[in-house]
Amino acid sequence: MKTNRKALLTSAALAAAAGLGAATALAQDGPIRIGVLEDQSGDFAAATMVKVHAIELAAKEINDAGGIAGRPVELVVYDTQSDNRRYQEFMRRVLQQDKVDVVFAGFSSASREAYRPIVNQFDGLAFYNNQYEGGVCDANMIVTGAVPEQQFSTLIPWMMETYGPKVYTLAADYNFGQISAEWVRQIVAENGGEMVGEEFIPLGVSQFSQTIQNIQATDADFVVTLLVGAAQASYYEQAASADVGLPMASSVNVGQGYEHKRFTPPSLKDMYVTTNYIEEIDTPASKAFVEKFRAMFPDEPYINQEAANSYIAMNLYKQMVERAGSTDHDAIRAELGKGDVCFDGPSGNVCLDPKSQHMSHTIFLAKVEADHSIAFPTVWENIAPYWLGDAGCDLTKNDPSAQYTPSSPPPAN
Amino acid sequence: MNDARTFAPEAAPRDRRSGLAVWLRRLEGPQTMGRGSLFWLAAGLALLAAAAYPQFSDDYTVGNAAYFLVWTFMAMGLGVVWGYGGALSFGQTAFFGLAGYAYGVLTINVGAAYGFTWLALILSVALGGAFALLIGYFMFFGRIRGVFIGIVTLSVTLVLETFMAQTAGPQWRIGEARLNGFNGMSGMPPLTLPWPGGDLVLYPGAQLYYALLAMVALCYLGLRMLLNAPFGNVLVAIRENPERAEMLGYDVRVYQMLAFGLGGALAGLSGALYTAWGQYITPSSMGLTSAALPIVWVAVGGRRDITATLLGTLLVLTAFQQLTIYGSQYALVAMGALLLFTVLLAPDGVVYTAMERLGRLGRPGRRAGR
Amino acid sequence: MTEILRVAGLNKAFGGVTVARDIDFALEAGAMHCLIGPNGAGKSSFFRLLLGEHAPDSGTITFRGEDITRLRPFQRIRRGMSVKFQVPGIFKALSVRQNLEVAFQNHLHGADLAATVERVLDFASLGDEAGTPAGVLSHGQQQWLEIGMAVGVEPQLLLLDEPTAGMSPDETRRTGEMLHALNARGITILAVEHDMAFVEQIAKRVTVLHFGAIFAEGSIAEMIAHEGVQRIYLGAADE
Amino acid sequence: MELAATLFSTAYQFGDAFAFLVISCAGLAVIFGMMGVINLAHGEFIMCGAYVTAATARAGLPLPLAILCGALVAGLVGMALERAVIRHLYHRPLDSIIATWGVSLIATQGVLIVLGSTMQGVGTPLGGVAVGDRSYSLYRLVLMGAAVALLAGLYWLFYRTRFGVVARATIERPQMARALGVDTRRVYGLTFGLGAALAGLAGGLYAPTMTMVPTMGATFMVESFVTVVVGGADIFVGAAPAAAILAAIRAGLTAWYGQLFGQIGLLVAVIVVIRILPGGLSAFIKRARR
Repeated sequence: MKTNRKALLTSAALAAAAGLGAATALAQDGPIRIGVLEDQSGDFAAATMVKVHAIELAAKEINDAGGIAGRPVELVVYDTQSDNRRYQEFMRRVLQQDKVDVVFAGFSSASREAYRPIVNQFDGLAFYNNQYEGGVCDANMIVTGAVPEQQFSTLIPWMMETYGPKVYTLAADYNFGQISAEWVRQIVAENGGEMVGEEFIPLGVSQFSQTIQNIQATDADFVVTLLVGAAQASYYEQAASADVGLPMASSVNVGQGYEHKRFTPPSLKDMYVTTNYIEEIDTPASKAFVEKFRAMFPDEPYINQEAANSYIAMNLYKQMVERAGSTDHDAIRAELGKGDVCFDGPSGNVCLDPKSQHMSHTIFLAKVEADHSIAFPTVWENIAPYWLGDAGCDLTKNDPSAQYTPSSPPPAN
Repeated sequence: MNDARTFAPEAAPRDRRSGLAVWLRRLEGPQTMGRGSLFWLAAGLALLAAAAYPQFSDDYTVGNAAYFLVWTFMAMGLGVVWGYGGALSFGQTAFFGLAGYAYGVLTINVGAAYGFTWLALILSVALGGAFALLIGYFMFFGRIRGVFIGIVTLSVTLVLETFMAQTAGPQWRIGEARLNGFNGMSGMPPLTLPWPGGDLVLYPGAQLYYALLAMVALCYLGLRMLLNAPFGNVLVAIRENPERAEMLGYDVRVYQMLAFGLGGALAGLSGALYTAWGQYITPSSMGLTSAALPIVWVAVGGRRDITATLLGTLLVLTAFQQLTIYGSQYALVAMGALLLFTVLLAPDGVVYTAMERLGRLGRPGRRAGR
Repeated sequence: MTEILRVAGLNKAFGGVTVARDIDFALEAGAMHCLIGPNGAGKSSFFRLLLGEHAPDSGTITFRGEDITRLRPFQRIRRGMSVKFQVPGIFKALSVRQNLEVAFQNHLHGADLAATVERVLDFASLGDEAGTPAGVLSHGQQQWLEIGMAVGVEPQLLLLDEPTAGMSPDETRRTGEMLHALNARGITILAVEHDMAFVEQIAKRVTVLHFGAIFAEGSIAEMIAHEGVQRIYLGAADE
Repeated sequence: MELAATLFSTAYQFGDAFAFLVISCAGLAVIFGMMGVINLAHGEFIMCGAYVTAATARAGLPLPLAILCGALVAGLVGMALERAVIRHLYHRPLDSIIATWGVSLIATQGVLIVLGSTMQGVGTPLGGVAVGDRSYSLYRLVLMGAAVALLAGLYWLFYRTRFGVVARATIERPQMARALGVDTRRVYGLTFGLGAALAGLAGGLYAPTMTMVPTMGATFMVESFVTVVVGGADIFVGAAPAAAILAAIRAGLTAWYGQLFGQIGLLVAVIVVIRILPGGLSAFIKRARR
């Protein structure tokens, strides 16, 4: 079955090769075209508008400094409306019609999985700049967002040490939530803790009275909240008004949807989040980034980790193209394979991992105070996305184009 | 006692024409717009233009056109159920999704060799149709009618969506195929034609376009014949006055159930083709927004006529995509405005009204004697 | 003569309202029979019970020797009943010809169907209107069209609910002639009617319903002379 | 003591689900039950009420007044919509579904464009109260009270006031009402406005407990529709018992099997009820009463 599919892919690639190959050769002297597919309307717009702005900022900086290897950067932007179908339509459009050299695309994991077969079919190159559940082992994808091992291997032990070993997980009932919960479970067990509860919430649920009681019925020391979307975010307000009073740990809040800015204090009090960037980070690089950003987009509500990732991704791409001397994907991946593609940006120094094509991060522990200001109790430098490589994904050797999870890891060979 | 066969012909000449001729005659008829050589000339030219156009276009545009064709089956199916049968289904996506997943599960497990993808397509469509028959039986034999049909069907599709969204875990697998929850199932092969000298893989592009174009044309003509056949007449009679139809001796429930099953099978065809097209299917394709879209296409195009439904769907799909490309944030606002505009100013549908204005094509019910 | 329809001990109540009370009723094949009674006497409900639109609380309905009490409406139609409602039950969006085709295609096909449609068009004086959407016919024409739809498929028993409601005197007279023609061809007719002149024109026997029960039965002359019948009609007129 | 705490907990969960269903469905029930219009923009009226409530509350208005403000604005918007669109569609119920869906699209995306993707909410007032070893949100107890008050208020409005009697008469026999000198258009307009205002009230009441985004109305939709459908056309006879039954189903399933089954159970309940009682609970109850 697997080989069969590969054969199909090859024949398709051959069919597409004529058109694409000619295009890249011709385009050698024109601008470098970058496709941007992000949700500027619909459910996810709150967190993703800023990604487009970050890419625009990076493009402007690159062009002001003379472009990539002397060629200007040109953005081809489409609004995907938080709709998976639009990703399918527009990924095809940017690769086939606009003939872009690289695509920056996707917020939700579903949208990524929707466009990934198309990127594979046309042998394109896509950057996914989102924090996600991890596990994508695909040579056509470069992931700059943080993954669970980076966020949970830091967060959970610290929380257990600080507050106690009893953990209650509250997760969105879909891939991200379930896989993240799996990671939490595993790390809690490794550190001698105890799961006192685990509850999954369907997307779109906004009423949490029963859940709040379930949590209170246990003697949890802290709650891991892996809730996603505007509806589920209503949990914090409801939990606060019911005086749950337990500290919360999360990989997804604050850094992405800036809930601490949107909700009335103190509903997020004592929430701890591991993130690779938020605008409150108090380093000179971060401050400079925020200043540049606000100069170009004065009304930007919040500069989140996805914005930083997108900005970093643009610069990583520039670096790889300049080193490779070409926008050819194999040449770019050859540079990536050397393992020294790094960038010192707003969130500190980050490097791409050749095996998984994911990115290392400086992980900041952000604590939300009672007035919703942010403190950083600790910082972990240079945390690698180790799991895929350890589990057997090695994109320098072969390309399974699959997504793995701890409970369904790559087949051992 | 007298012979009660009052009006029945005593010795009418038997109809000697072959079945095929009867069916071909039904390409024209009271339930469908368009008749006469002029109409068929126009239709033939349109088909010819559609067939020739890949020669003058690029791969992307042709692939995109193929993508639009994928959806027309679901729209035509809803046209039959809603426009002709009078039952507004809000849940065609349930059958769309079910067939889409079925195609995925079947082809991932069996593969694409020996043209199996086509068998998988047929099986998926049959499954979509069977499920629709079941739901139809449940509704129509349960005397559910009016807006409640919309609510039941919407509930069905939302249940499926909610359930599928949480099947992310590895325990949710059918054979080789992981359902993969909200992120969706991928990795199924596209439609593959066995071909001397190597299988022909129908990726979006000219080949898939031609395959779909042929399917759309066949399906369109087939529906025209069916709608002008006694089945179609009865369906319209039921829409107009179900009580009277029952009093003419028709089992209204059976007709409605069959129409619903047909609509479900066509939605399933779209679903399986969509999955094959993008090698991907998600629960969100059964969600509220997705469920509403076919209604929009059919309403804006015109539900009372299968030609208007087909053309309208293609028109709306194109317009919405262009709006999204060039209208950025304002696309959804424009779509909403388009809907309002249609309902208030052209309640029969934009294409339907335009066709009616065009006049020359003739309209149902205007023939004087035969 | 044989009995075509027998109703025995029929009862039906909606909540507190009894619409049929112990109705025993029989109809000879070939009869032309009228049901009369003041508004709310249960005439329409009785029809709906006969047709199976309502299920009776108790009692049986026998049609051509078969117990049809539990059959659904379309099954009764297929056994030879036919009905024309008070409100024209035609398909307004369809042409006159299509209305007839829909009415008959359950039984007839091809040339048989076409020939029958032509005959019925002729019978109902609608030959010139074959292509017209039924919704634009005059009221009387709509009634005739519906009678045509009801009789084209060889019914044994034709139920008519106020066939002349809203008709002009001339239309009423022609309707009466139409019914006599049908009856002469062997169709048993049971009609609900208000217009006593029309009842006199068509009916041999009359049954009077009152408060869901059979109040009196006999020839039209007997009924007109019947004191009780006069009383309930006058009483009804006072309302 | 332990028993009392458990009982309270169960009652609280039931009451919470009941309040949510009643409050979120009232506006839809008035519009659907009395006018036969399926209003897919119901969620957007809720959103409108919530936004106005949050804005006025943060501008310094006391919360109860702010909530009334939200209801009022939603009601006015509803009356305007009725005049511009709905009025033309009374005889075409299926078309009104499509039109209101168009309105909903315009409203959701329009708010996103004009006001941005998110808006700061107002915190939940009143805090918590401890019963046994668990604590509960006082505000949610207030919501339960509001739900009961809402039902009582609607009953009073429709059965004890002139407007209510005229409205019920108009909706049952429009021609007759017109012949008696009732301005039926005005009655329809007011009834629709009332439905919209009730939706706005729902938004205002729940604004302090939820995230404020343009799509927030969508989270109310399924629950409101389910309740209205199960209840049937008569909101007083139907909606309240429907909300009670569904609240029991939802609270029970959620407590025993988790949120997923709570959600799916609700949808399955609808399908089953429609199948067994096509007219909803109200038709069933009315028939049984006779």
